[in-house]
Amino acid sequence: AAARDNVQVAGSSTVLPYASIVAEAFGENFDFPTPVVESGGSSAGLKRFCEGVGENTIDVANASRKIKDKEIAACAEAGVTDIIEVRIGYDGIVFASQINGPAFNAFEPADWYNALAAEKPVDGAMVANTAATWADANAELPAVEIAAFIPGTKHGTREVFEEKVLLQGCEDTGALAAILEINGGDEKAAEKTCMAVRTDGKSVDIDGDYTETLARIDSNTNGVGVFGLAFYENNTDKLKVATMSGVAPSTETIAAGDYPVSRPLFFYVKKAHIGVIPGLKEYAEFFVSDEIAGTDGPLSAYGLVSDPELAATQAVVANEEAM
Amino acid sequence: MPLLWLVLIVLALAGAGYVLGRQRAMSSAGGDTRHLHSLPVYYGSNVAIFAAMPAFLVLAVWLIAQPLLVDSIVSADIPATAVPEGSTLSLLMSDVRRVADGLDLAISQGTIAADEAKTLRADATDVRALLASVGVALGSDVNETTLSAAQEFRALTGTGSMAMTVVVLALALGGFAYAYSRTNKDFRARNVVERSIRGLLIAAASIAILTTVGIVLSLVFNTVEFFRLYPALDFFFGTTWSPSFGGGSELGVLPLLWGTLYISVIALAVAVPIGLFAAVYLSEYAGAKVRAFAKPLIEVLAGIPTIVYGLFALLTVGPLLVKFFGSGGTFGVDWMSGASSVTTAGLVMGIMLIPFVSSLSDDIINAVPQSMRDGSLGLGATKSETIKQVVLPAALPGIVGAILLAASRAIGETMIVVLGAGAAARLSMNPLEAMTTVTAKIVSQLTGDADFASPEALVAFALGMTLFVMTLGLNVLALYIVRKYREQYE
Amino acid sequence: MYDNPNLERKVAQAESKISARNVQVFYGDTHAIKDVNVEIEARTVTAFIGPSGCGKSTFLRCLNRMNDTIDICRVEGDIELDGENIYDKRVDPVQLRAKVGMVFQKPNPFPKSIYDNIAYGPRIHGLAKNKADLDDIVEKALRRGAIWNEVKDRLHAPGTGLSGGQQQRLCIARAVATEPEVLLMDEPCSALDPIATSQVEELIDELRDQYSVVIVTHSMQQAARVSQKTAFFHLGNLVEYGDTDQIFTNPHDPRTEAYITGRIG
Amino acid sequence: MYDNPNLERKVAQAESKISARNVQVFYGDTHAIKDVNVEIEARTVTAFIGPSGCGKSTFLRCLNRMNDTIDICRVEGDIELDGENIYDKRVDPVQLRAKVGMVFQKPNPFPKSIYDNIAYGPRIHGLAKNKADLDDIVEKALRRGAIWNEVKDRLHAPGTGLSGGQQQRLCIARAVATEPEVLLMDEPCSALDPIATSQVEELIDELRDQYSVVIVTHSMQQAARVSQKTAFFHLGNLVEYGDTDQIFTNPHDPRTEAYITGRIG
Amino acid sequence: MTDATNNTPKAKTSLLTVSPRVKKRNAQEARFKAYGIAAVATGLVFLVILLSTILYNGVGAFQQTFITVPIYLDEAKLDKNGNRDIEEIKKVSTFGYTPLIQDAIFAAIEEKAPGSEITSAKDTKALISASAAAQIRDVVIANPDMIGKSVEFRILAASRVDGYLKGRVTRDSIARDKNIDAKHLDVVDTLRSKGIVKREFNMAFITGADASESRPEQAGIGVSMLGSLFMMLVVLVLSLPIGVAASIYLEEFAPQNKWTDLIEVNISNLAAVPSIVFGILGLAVFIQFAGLPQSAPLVGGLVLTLMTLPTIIISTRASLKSVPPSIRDAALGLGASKMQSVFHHVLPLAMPGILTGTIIGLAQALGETAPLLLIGMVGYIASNYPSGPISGFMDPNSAMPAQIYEWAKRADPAYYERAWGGIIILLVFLITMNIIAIILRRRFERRW
Ligand SMILES: Nc1ncnc2c1ncn2[C@@H]1O[C@H](COP(=O)(O)OP(=O)(O)OP(=O)(O)O)[C@@H](O)[C@H]1O
Ligand SMILES: Nc1ncnc2c1ncn2[C@@H]1O[C@H](COP(=O)(O)OP(=O)(O)OP(=O)(O)O)[C@@H](O)[C@H]1O
Ligand SMILES: [Mg+2]
Ligand SMILES: [Mg+2]
Ligand SMILES: O=P([O-])([O-])[O-]
Repeated sequence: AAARDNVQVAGSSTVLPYASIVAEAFGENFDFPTPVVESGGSSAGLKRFCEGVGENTIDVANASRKIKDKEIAACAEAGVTDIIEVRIGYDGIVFASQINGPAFNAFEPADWYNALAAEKPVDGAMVANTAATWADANAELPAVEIAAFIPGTKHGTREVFEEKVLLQGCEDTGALAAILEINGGDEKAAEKTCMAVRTDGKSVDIDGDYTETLARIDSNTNGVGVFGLAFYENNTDKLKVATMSGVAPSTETIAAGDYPVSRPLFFYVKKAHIGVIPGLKEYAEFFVSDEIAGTDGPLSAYGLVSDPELAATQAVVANEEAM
Repeated sequence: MPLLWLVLIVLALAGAGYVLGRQRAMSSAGGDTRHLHSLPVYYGSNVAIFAAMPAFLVLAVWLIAQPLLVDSIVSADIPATAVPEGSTLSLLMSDVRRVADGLDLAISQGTIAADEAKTLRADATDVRALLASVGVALGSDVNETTLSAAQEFRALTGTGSMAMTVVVLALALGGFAYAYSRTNKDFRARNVVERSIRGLLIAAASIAILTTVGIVLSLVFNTVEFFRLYPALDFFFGTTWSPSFGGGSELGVLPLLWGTLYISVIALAVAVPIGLFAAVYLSEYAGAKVRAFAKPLIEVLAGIPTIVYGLFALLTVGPLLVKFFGSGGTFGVDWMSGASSVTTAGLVMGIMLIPFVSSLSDDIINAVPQSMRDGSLGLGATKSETIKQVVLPAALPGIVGAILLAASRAIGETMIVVLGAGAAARLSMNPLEAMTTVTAKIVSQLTGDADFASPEALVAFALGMTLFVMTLGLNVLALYIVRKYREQYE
Repeated sequence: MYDNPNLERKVAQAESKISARNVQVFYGDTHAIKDVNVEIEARTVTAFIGPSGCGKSTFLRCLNRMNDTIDICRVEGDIELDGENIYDKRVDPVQLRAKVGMVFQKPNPFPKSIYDNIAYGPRIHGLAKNKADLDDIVEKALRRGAIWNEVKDRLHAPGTGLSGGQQQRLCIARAVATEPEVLLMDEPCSALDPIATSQVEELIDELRDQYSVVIVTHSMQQAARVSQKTAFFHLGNLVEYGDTDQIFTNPHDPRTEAYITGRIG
Repeated sequence: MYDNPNLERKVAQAESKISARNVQVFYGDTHAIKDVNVEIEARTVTAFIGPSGCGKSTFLRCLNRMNDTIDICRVEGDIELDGENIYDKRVDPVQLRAKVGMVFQKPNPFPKSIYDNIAYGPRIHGLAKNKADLDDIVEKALRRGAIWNEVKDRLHAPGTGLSGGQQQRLCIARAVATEPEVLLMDEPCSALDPIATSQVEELIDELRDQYSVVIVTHSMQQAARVSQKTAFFHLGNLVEYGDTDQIFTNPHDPRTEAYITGRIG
Repeated sequence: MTDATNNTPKAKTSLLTVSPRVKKRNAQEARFKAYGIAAVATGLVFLVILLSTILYNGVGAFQQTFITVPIYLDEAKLDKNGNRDIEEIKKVSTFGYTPLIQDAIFAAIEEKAPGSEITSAKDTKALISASAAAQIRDVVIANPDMIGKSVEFRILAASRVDGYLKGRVTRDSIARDKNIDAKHLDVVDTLRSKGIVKREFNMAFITGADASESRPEQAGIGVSMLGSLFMMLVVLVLSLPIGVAASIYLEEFAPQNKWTDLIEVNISNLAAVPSIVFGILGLAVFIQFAGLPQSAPLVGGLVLTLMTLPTIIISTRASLKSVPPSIRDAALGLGASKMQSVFHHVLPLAMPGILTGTIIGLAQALGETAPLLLIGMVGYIASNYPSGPISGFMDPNSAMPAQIYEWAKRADPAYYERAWGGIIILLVFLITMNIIAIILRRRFERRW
């Protein structure tokens, strides 16, 4: 069998755009072949990453979330023990509506909780959410029918949305406290109730990509959807973004920690492959170099929120520090 | 000897065997083919087969086995201490292979001499730079262990290839000689050749079986793992599907099965009548020109990428349906809230499936002998009566096959479902509500973000297995129905 | 030599059922039937004889427009049934074929049960009021097709599982079941044994009471036995047409004579 | 009545070509042939007669193992060709069928050109050295099949476009082209006109010089004309087997007599 | 036989007047035929709708906006030591080339569009594609002696500029776009009238490779077309013969028993297995077990072969079944072996159905993405052209549908247009494939 000479990357479709920009530049500037960056989702990527070491396994897994303990264990079982974790920056999650649609300019987590929760505590009992318009959730919002397009349960974004928006809103409105009262203080159950999304069609899960969300908002004037910051920035002509908790999303506000809804992006490198797969280390170093991942680099230009602690990350890569 | 040459030589032997075998047979029959048991081609083919088949079989096995063998010998010689911390022997071996390949390349490009490659030392030469100059990139500098292992690897591979060449050539010659010596006019060459062909046919048929075995095997371990984490009863009889990242998901398969069934039924309700009527029209009514034109055009529908259908559903059909059935729509009913619905996906999928039904049925209908039609027309039946009562029943098995194929495709479709029917699993009778299918969920759970060792991700395998078993049941049923109603003409 | 019992029977009257005038048939460029004129009488059995490939089947198929089903086939001239041109635009070939039934040269039972084969025609023409009625029609037809005894125990077995001769009789029974006014039979007995043949011939003779029967046959004896009129075709031409005994005893055309005397046995 | 010119001819010797002993044939549970014993002689024409459905075709198909192709069909007993059991495991049915050719009851030309229909057998058996040779074989076969004149101008037209009788003669020519030692013919003349019939009969007579011919026929006259031996089947039994003139003039079995005298014409 | 005489002859009816029952039946006939026409028309109408949607959305991808300017290849920046050492020149990354291009564009603006609001070289960034730097770097590395000279280059304009020329981007739509401003569009208008900015036919779309998310203007489908081609070669070469051979065995040779029933059911069941499951199988068998390379068209082809086999087998068996048994008898009766009768007579007669199955199976294989997801052919695989047939099969590559699927997901609307353009090419590919099969099929079609 001829030896593999290209770096093989797989994983998150959220990280894919950034990885593709890096891989392209890497191919142009190095003598190594352009790395292959597959999409397929964080889970599938990590699964293949943890399949074992050797040429017929991938070298790098992109992930839009941190690797889980169970996954690390599974990796170790297959002999993948030294894993270098590289955080490349943050993905901002924005709330946007049709450019010609009603005036959704400012959201609070509470609005979303009020609009999308499956059940709300009313007078000491849980009752099904009856909010029909956004104005029912918050009188300041337009009185149009609720049509929310949120990430489906396959997307990691959904987890972020549930925790940072719904749960937050639940707390902010005092519903969490009320629920705790009703269920007798079971915190876990209460949080779960807070994050349960209504299933009567007002909220639509999107298992596809942001392009699908965009298409749905395009054909529904009242639609409000959840997007990635980069996606929004490429489609400002069709979308109008709302502030969250009074902060407008941008790479700056997210990096500064002002904008509340974002999540870190990672890639994981199989240390055992460094030195064996040509160009692997160079690729990882190139990825986190200032030229690329810095605030003036192409990743930031495309919409990645640059990691304020990039220097530490560069050191991790340079020293091949495993987790 | 390079592989290509070896293959060419064996092929040449086979070619020569063909010619010589033929000649020998002919001369044993005194030049008159009538005295031969079989046609001369069979004698030729017989020798050719004996010369080539065993040789190629052994070659194939050898090519697979040799690297494994060489790998294990070389890696056995590598001291455990030479394997760096955190790495594994197998990775070290891939470096060894890369260096060995690089040395081969360097020799073939004339960068170093063959002898030099054998005596190269890591401390004396910068092997990494040397190999880089011939276009083989290495991840790190080459140490002595790797290099000597690579040299051993090359030596063993060289010996192995030599042996392989000898064995393969010997086999080819032996087979040639054996078959050639057996060639005479009474030798049943045709039977021998046909037996080989039959062997090939059986091998081809068993690929289908192997595929099934492979699919079951690749699903079953993860399915078992899933059921260890999630109770089977809840899976099979649960009526809620709501995976969540934090654990505590409800993964009931019923809403998904219901969605699958509902969408497939609607898709078939569109595709089967349209497809069958189109097939009947094209084969029974349309002139040759219309048929030659329309049939291939309709077949293009099967080749349009499903993403196009998905977008068509999402952007055109869905909003159109909402205009009719949505609140404030044409019919003044409020049955549909979003563009995604079972009907949206079903309709669009139905369009995609039209050619599956129409083209295959058309061929089958066309094969019903004209005398069947004559018989019916001669009794004063109209064309449509003839078609409905004589032609279609006679073509039934094939048509059922075509419909099954369409149904299979409907069950296996993802893109149209995701875009047209939505992602929410729901148990509802309303065909204008969004639902989803097993297949769509297999894809989404497999490509999602959940922890890959969690039930939320593993459920994809259980879903695949469930679907597999269920469609198996459906197919058994279909076979039974066809057997029962099958009408054989002639 | 032609011991024909029927000849003695009175032919009621020479009323014309079908009259063909200047009929030409082409298969693409092949001119298969050349300018044929013939009157087929009611309540008469007419035999078409002639060497293989002379156009008997082709002409027969014109009489109920079965040729319509062959793309390349073109028919010219007039064919009238009861004075009405069957090639008229207003004529529905379906209605025509219900009146002019046909039995084909190669037996072609439908891939259905024996019962359904027979019941097919009556069903589409609505001849049976109910199930019992239909059973009746089926039984009668099978009896007339001289096959009842052989199949009565397996009416629901497939028609294609019968022997060649049984299949042919089944097809005859099937044609008779729809009660046509004219019955066209293309070599109906060629696959039959003598006993079955005589049964079919009896049937033909019986049908003559009400219907016209046209039969293509290669057996001179059969033609002589069952028919009152005979038409002799040769290379697409109708060479001679007349009373059967005249044709066989005193042919006018030398070709007819040659054909008839060229026969053996 | 049986003016059989062949009877006078000397039958060279009674050398047995095929001998069948205790042959039983079952279609599933149906017992179609019951314990048949028969010797078919070399250089002889043997006729199988009997009512429709009595098992003539079935027995004929046993003789070259065409019944192998019917799944539900089971053959028991011994059938020997030149002293070798044809149901022996070592026997290659293909080789057997090349020696024992067959013409089927329903004409079944290949959907290929007329030429290719005939040339097929010679090609797969390697009977022609070259193209000219093959042309020769094709022409000779078509002539022997008494169809050469009709098709010589359209050898490359499809065989399925011929008339019924032409198709049957084509099939006969096709079988003859492979030069079998035994030729089985299942009602070869049922679709033929008298002239073609007499040509085929002549051919059969001619083939008898070298080959054995077994012919199934419904025509008593034909059986009497062409055959030297006749076998009468009834309900799956071989009722009587003997010299043709004996069977027709002096049948031993009452059933034979009933069948023969029940005939007409 | 007296019952016949009891039959009263039916009342005479004229042929010219159609009886009510026949009228009803004829109406039924007319309806039936109308349904047929309607069915065919429905199919064709949908085809037209889909094709026109595809064309409408996709033709734009075949044109691209280019900027033609002389660029001064500054020695001070590209070869500081001036010794033209290729290794040293290579050290200058594409980031080093960008300023040169921006300077050149700025110079052109100052010359051709004086007084524009663009006041710095950096501000021209919005106009040019990021691919330009790589394009020029490649040229310079190939011809180091160009350094120090001013050379005219035709470089790609940025996707927003291209969109502006195509009408996708308007002055309204860029109001909140941080990537481009109205002043840039003004300059584009001027440069366009001067012939520096031009919209031209874009061969690179048909021949090129994929590009990263930030450079839609550079992306082409050529390399993945080759990926598809190599994959389809594998599929065709394996699935047609294997499928036909398996069908022949099952239909003509295999004994009819429970075992063959099992195989039959099993094959139709395989047709219902979701394609992604074949991907799971392929990953396990071909990559992890057999050690074939990841992302290779060979593996893709093998997986798709397994996926198409059932389709081909089912249609082949159906058409083998419909060949009348008398044809087989005829051949066997002449002393042809079973094998000969099948290959000489049955197979040619079954050919139309086999080819139909092949057309549909290959169309499905050609358009399939899901199984490729798991064997690594979906994503950013901007490999170069395969250097030969072997590397065509073995080197990482994508496939057309995967490429289209990826493009359709990308954020920049320019990619959306390219996705539709890719679909046009996919269909051309498909139709070419079909035409060959259809011509073959028509040669075999015959009713008997
Ligand atoms: N479908 C057809 N296409 C072309 N030619 C045909 C077709 N059917 C018949 N013919 C030709 O027309 C002529 C007359 O054929 P027809 O079938 O009427 O003969 P026939 O008298 O019935 O013969 P037979 O007694 O053998 O059945 C023949 O030369 C035949 O080859
Ligand atoms: N394939 C079959 N399956 C079941 N039964 C069959 C099959 N072929 C023939 N038979 C039955 O076997 C018996 C003998 O049939 P066979 O075809 O041998 O009759 P035959 O003597 O040739 O009649 P004919 O003169 O009408 O051709 C008949 O009862 C027939 O129904
Ligand atoms: Mg005829
Ligand atoms: Mg028979
Ligand atoms: O593909 P994701 O893992 O980023 O959703």
